[in-house]
Amino acid sequence: MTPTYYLLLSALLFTIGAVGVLVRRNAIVVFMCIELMLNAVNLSLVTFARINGSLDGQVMAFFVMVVAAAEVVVGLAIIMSIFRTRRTASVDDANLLKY
Amino acid sequence: MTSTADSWVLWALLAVPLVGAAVTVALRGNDKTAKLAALAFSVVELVLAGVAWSLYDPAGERLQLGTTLDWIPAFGVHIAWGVDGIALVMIAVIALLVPIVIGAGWADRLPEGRTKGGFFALILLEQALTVGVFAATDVFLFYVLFEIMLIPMYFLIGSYGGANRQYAAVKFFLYSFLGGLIMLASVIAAYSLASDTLGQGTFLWEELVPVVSAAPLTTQIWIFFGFFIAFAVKAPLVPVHTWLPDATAEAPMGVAVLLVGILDKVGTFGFLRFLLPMTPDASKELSWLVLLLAAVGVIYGSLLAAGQSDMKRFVAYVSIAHFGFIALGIFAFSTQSLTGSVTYMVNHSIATGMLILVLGMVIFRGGSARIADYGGMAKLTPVLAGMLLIAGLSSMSLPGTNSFISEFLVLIGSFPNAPVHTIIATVGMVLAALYVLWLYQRIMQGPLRGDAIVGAAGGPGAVVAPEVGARKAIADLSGREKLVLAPLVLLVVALGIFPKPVLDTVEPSVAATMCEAGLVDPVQSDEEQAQC
Amino acid sequence: MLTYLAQEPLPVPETTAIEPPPVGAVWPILIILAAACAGVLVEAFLPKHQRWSTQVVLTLLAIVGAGAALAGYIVDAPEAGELAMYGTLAVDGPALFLWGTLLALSVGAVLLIADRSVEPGGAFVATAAIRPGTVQDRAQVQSTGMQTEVFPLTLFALGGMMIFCAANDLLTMFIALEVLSLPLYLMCGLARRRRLLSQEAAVKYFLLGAFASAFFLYGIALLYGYSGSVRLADIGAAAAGTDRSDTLLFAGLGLLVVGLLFKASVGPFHTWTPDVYQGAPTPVTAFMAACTKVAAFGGILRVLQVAFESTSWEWRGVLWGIAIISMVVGAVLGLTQTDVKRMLAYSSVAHAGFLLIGAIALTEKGLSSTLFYLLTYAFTTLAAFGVVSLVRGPDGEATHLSQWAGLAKRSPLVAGVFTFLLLAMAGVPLTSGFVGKFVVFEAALSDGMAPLVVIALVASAVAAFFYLRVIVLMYFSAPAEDGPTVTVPGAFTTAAITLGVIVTLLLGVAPAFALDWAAGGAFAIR
Amino acid sequence: MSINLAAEVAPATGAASQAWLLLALPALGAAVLLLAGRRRAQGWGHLLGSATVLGAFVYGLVLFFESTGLSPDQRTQDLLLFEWIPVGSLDVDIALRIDPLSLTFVLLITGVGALIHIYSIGYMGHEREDRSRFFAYLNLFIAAMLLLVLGNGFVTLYFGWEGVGLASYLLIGWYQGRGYAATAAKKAFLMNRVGDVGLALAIFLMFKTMGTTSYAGVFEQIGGQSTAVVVAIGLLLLLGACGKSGQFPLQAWLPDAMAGPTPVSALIHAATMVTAGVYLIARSSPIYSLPQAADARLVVMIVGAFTLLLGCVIGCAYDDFKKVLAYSTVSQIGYMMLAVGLGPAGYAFGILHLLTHGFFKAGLFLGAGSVMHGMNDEGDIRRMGGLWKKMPITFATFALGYLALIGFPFLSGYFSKDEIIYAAFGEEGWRGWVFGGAALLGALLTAFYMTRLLVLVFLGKPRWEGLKSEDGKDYHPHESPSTMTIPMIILAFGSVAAGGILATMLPEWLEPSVGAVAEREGLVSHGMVAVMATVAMVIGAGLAYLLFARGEQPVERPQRVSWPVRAARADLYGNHLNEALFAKPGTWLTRALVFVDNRGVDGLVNGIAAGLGGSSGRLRRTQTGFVRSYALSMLGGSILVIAALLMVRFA
Repeated sequence: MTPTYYLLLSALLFTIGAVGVLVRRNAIVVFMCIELMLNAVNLSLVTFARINGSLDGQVMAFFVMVVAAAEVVVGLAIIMSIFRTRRTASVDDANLLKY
Repeated sequence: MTSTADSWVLWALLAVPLVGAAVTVALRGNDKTAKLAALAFSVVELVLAGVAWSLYDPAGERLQLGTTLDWIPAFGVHIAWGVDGIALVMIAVIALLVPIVIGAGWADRLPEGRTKGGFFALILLEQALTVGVFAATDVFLFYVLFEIMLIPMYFLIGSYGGANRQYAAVKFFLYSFLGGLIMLASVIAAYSLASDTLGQGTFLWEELVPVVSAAPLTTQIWIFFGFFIAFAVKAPLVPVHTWLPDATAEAPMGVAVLLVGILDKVGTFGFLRFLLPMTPDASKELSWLVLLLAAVGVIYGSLLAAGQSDMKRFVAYVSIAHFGFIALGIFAFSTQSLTGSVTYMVNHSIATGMLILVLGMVIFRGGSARIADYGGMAKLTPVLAGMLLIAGLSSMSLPGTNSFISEFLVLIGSFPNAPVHTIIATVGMVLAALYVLWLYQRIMQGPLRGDAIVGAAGGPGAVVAPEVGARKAIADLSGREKLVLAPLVLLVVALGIFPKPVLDTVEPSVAATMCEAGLVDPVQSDEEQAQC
Repeated sequence: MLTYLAQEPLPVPETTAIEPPPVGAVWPILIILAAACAGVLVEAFLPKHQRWSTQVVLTLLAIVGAGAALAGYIVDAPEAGELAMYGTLAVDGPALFLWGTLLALSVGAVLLIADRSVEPGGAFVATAAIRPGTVQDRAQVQSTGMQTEVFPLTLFALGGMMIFCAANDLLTMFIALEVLSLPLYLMCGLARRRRLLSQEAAVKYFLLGAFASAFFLYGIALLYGYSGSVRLADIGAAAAGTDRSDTLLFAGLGLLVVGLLFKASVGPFHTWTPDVYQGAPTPVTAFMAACTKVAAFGGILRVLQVAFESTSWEWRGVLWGIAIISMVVGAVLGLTQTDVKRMLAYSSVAHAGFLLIGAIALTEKGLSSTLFYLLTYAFTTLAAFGVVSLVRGPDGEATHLSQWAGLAKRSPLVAGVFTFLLLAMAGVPLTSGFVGKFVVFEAALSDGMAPLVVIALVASAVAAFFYLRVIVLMYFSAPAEDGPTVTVPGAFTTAAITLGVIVTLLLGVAPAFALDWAAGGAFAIR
Repeated sequence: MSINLAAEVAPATGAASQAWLLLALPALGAAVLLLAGRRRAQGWGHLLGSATVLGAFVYGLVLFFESTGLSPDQRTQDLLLFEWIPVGSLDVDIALRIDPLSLTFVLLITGVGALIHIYSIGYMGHEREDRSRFFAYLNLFIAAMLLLVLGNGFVTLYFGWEGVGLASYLLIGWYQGRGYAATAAKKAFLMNRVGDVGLALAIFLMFKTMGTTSYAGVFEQIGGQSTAVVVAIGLLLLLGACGKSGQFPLQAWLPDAMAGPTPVSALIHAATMVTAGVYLIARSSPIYSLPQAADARLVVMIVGAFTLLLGCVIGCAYDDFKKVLAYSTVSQIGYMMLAVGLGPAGYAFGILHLLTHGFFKAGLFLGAGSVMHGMNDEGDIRRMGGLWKKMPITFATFALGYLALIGFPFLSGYFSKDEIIYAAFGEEGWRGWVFGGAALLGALLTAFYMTRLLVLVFLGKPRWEGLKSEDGKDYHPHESPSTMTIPMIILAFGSVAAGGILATMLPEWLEPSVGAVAEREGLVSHGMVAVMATVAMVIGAGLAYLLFARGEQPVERPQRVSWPVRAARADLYGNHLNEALFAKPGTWLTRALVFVDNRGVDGLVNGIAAGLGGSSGRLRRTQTGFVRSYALSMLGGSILVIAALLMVRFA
């Protein structure tokens, strides 16, 4: 049971998150996918901490969580406001700005 | 931080037009006073130019009346002025042309909403900048002014020009700006060379020349091309000439004079000031290219001039042909040809300037720039016809006119080193006669015809007896117009009969340039072998 | 491929000895952040009508104070720079230069934000919660109130930026990145008019920003895995020589750089820029365009020079490509823009390309020239957006180019100023833009990047065309019938624009002092 | 011989030291008249114009007698006026060379010039308004012509050369209202320019090889040059001469030049300017006399011989009074060319014929002018006839000129022409026969067409009665005023006596300039030539008389005529040739280039701009406004970056 698999898993999660961002329309879901990417990173951070035998990685993971939380606050606020305006959370509807 | 006792002249030459521009623009509310102010300042400038000429000592140092101040020490950039004979005569030409241009533009019809004050202010500003370009002895400073001087010209064309002026102005600006940017690369490269070899970088022309000219050939060739493209666009040489016809066709006549008579000369001046001394080996290596472009330019420009149906475009192509001669002379590497080219720069400004102004007067009367709209005008305006003929004869460099001296020098000086190109260019003499006389015939000779003439007599198709109709509508030159043209006529003849003053001012600088470029005359008399 | 990781753990790198933080160095940041918190409290406790004045005073005081502190520190700052906050911040020459630049810029930005004369009540929505298009919305457009949270948000963002370009390890950098980004996301959505656009800009900026920061973070993780530390210096040391596979290193580098380039709106990671610049309230756009660019490139410079200098051979080519893409995209796409703000956005993309050229010339010249370019460009663009905010139609700003036709006749001064700024962006001599381009290209050329320089020159010639187009419109075209009115700006906006113009002119005519300052010192590598 | 020619130059002394007056007088006159403007100068313009030339003539006489007082090797004097174009090793001065040759020309130019000025007072009487300008141009011409012959270097010669070209341009195009006049003027100037290119290139070549362009310098060093250089210079000079003197292949402009007023034709296109080519070659005798230059001389002879026949043939076919005379001029100059082409044997006689021709041809033209003056400017000789009793003086003077021209024994032409024919026969081998024969045949033809002219104009029935001129007036032939007749009479005397007087004196007078006459044992003796020439003259004249004097002459030009006549009427297709070779291709080339410049060169520039704009417009579309596509582009970008980085590292 080498830590390698954790890394691969986190890479996989990250990819899933990224793809999710590309394929999903609902702003909330897109945002969740981004959260998923962050957490995938957390996983690899912890794994590397294990590999390097230092605690930094784990500490960083905590930082990331905090940041993610902050992002949620801001993000949801924004998405909320646009949802109230447009009655939809689809990111594809918001394309007045283009070309 | 050095300066010579007489350096004040150059400062004055730079300051006067600037102040003039400010004053004129301040007075633009009242056309009359604004015009007078502009004229007054330009005349003062002319006087100053005379003073500068008298203070300049042809036998003296390479660069005179100089000042050098630090500007950006971090990069060895200076505010450095100074003139050699070549720059001096060009500055003199500027100082001469501007009052004439102002006089000629006195009664121009400007687009609505534009004031004479603004117009003349821009012209004065342009004058200050061009004087600066010719006087700058710091490459960085030169580049700065080289680019800046586009801006007033851009507005002169764009704001006061003809129907298609926006296109012309933008085309003019982009052409020159791109050329300038490419030159910037070379300027930087030269600077880097200097900072590598000298330890700390400098832009002072006198310090750069030895460094760059010592560089290996390939380096020189790169630097050469950077400068060359910029100057070739400015000059303009075929095939990067197409901005000139548009710009000239759209610009007001006075502006066209400045454009063809002064701005374009910066290009050929650059050949002499930068290419030959800085990149002598590359210049020799690539002279075949320039000579080719020059010879082609002469024939190409002449044939196209003959083919034009619009007077202003006609002038543009005439100039293109003439710039072919100038480039030929510069890259034929002999004292005669180089001196010829420099005097050509002066004489072309005078001759073509006069040609443009006279055609402007024709257009002012007929209200059309199409040659086909005119015919048989000489009957109505003999003096105008005479002026056109004089300008034309000078443009075809007939002996006795100023241009002959320069063209003769260019050709006779080029023949030993570049016989084939010279022969081609000499054929250009015939073409020159063709396009000038044909233009004269179409406008002035033959029976009265053409909308502009007949129309003036009462609508197109109206039958005119020359004595009635048109003569009322189309008057001969006014006193002001005669006054404007008089000095030009005088110079055309005087410099054709007795060019010695100009030649003596120019030749030492040319000789110095040849020394810097390590060139020797193909045809030498014994006493001059000693030099450099 | 990662099986080597099965080897027994590496020895733990001994943690840095705890030394008391030399606070003097970081006073500016502390002041800014403290003021930001104070601002939040003001929002909480002061009645609505007092908030605006208080906030403005507080914010400006904070910035000025921070500036004073900075100046006080600079006079006897150690030549090589020093580490602060337990080594998380490297207060060295570049950092100080960037701080100074950021503070000076933010003064201008805050003035623009605070202005209430151009748009009655300011450019910001009275109450963000109101739905666009409703009665209340039309009411709030007329009202004179504004969401004064903008000021603390600005300060937070500013603080984040200052930390960002001084961060000595990647974690700090990441936190700073978020601290500067999150407020901006919000501020984008606060426009008083055209709220739909504004909100859309906010959403786009937020989603893409978060997306980018995820990449950034993953990059950090990989680099941590590679070097066992997130300290730039340690990464640099590790990259210089270690037995770990370089896959981690370069994958990490790539992701990290992508995150940074996104913030700096370098093509092809620029896609958000035009939309957000157009949608956001113009003062915020000015703030973003000026300050974010500075901070982001500060970070890029530090990361590349401190952590990855030893591997420059590998990544340089890639960044060459990116720089070219950015310049070309910016220049070419700018040609056909019909909206002033979008056009300026593309111009900023092109400029990002030029900046990148300086950034990848890993020499003192490269560093100092890039810093100088940042200074010049930031002030020019700040002023430019300031001018844009002055040209207004019946419904807010008239940003469509067709509305700018013949502006020179209606108000020659504004047209003149804008022309000057455009020429500066085009890099015409006697403007700061020229000197900036000059020093950057000079550095690049002397570092053997001649082809890149030539491409850059051609690109700037192309870019010159669309600046010229605007000038042609303003001067040579007949004024549009329902042309916009140019509001006479109040003291604030006037001050901001004047600041930008003066700096642009000053750095164009007498750049010596700024150049010396930019060449003040290299990054502290510890 | 050619070498020591240069050595004999002495600085000018005495009256010669003021020789600049010769130029100054007419030049000043021209300037004053031009500046005064037509209104102010109306009253006195013509007087001033004539006075300056008379003055110059008088001064010329003074110089002449002074110089005859000097010993022959003192007669070549140089007078430096000022440095003109001093640059490096090139040093061109405005300086005069006063020597027998130039003095001869000075007298011819100012003398004939003065007469024609006076003549013009009457001739231009009916356009008083512009008369002063006319005299200004004439003065300008005199000044330029004097500079041409007096200059002491090839560049000063070139100055005058183009100066006279300008004057001729102005005067041919005098009737600006008439389109054909303007065209003719332009044509004249252009074809001259073609010649000038040759002259210019010759000068360049001199500078390249010898580093100088002054007569003294060139003549001194030319001997040391390679054959190639000498021949090249010789041919280039010849090209110049052909242009100015209407020699083949550049003869086509001269007949058209008759569009100018008749005094102009007399002065410029008969007596003086067109002979400049002959002067040039005589002046360059040190070059052509060189053994290396034999080939060049041969070409000169060929051109001369061919042109003299060509002129005669065409002259036979024309019905335009002045054009017949014009082609006669062409052929007579052909004689002179042939003569100077003969080298030392011919220079002097070339000049001799030039002088005599100057007299009688000027006289003939003035006669023509007088006739046309009296005939409402009618030029068609078929509409004349029997005019001898209407204008007796004109008839008498014209007849004398006619006799002189056809070489009637013991009149001017007889001496000069026979000398040339004799010298031509003097060439050894086939050349003698060819050139001598050509010259003889020329004499015959000359007699033929001149007789035809005389008969049709003055003798026979008055065909003009009952006809109307173009402007619808009846013809009222009348004798011209005395200002016109007196010059004609003087010239008539000249055409009678000049040859006899000059034939004896001229050769040794010219010796310092062109060297001694090389006496050669010819194929035929001197007397023999005289006889043959006279016979030929008689045959030609008789033939013409038989053909034209007896029986009716149609007023309308008969169209159904044999091929040679048609060819001759078409100038032997000279103009068609120019058209086909230069005019047409030139026009096409120009059109093509205009197109290329607009569409090609400029099109490329605009094309690039358009291309950028288009690609920009297309690329814009990628900015779709969808967040997710932006995200995609970012993801793609980052993947590319990482892939690239790894590739660079591991590949």
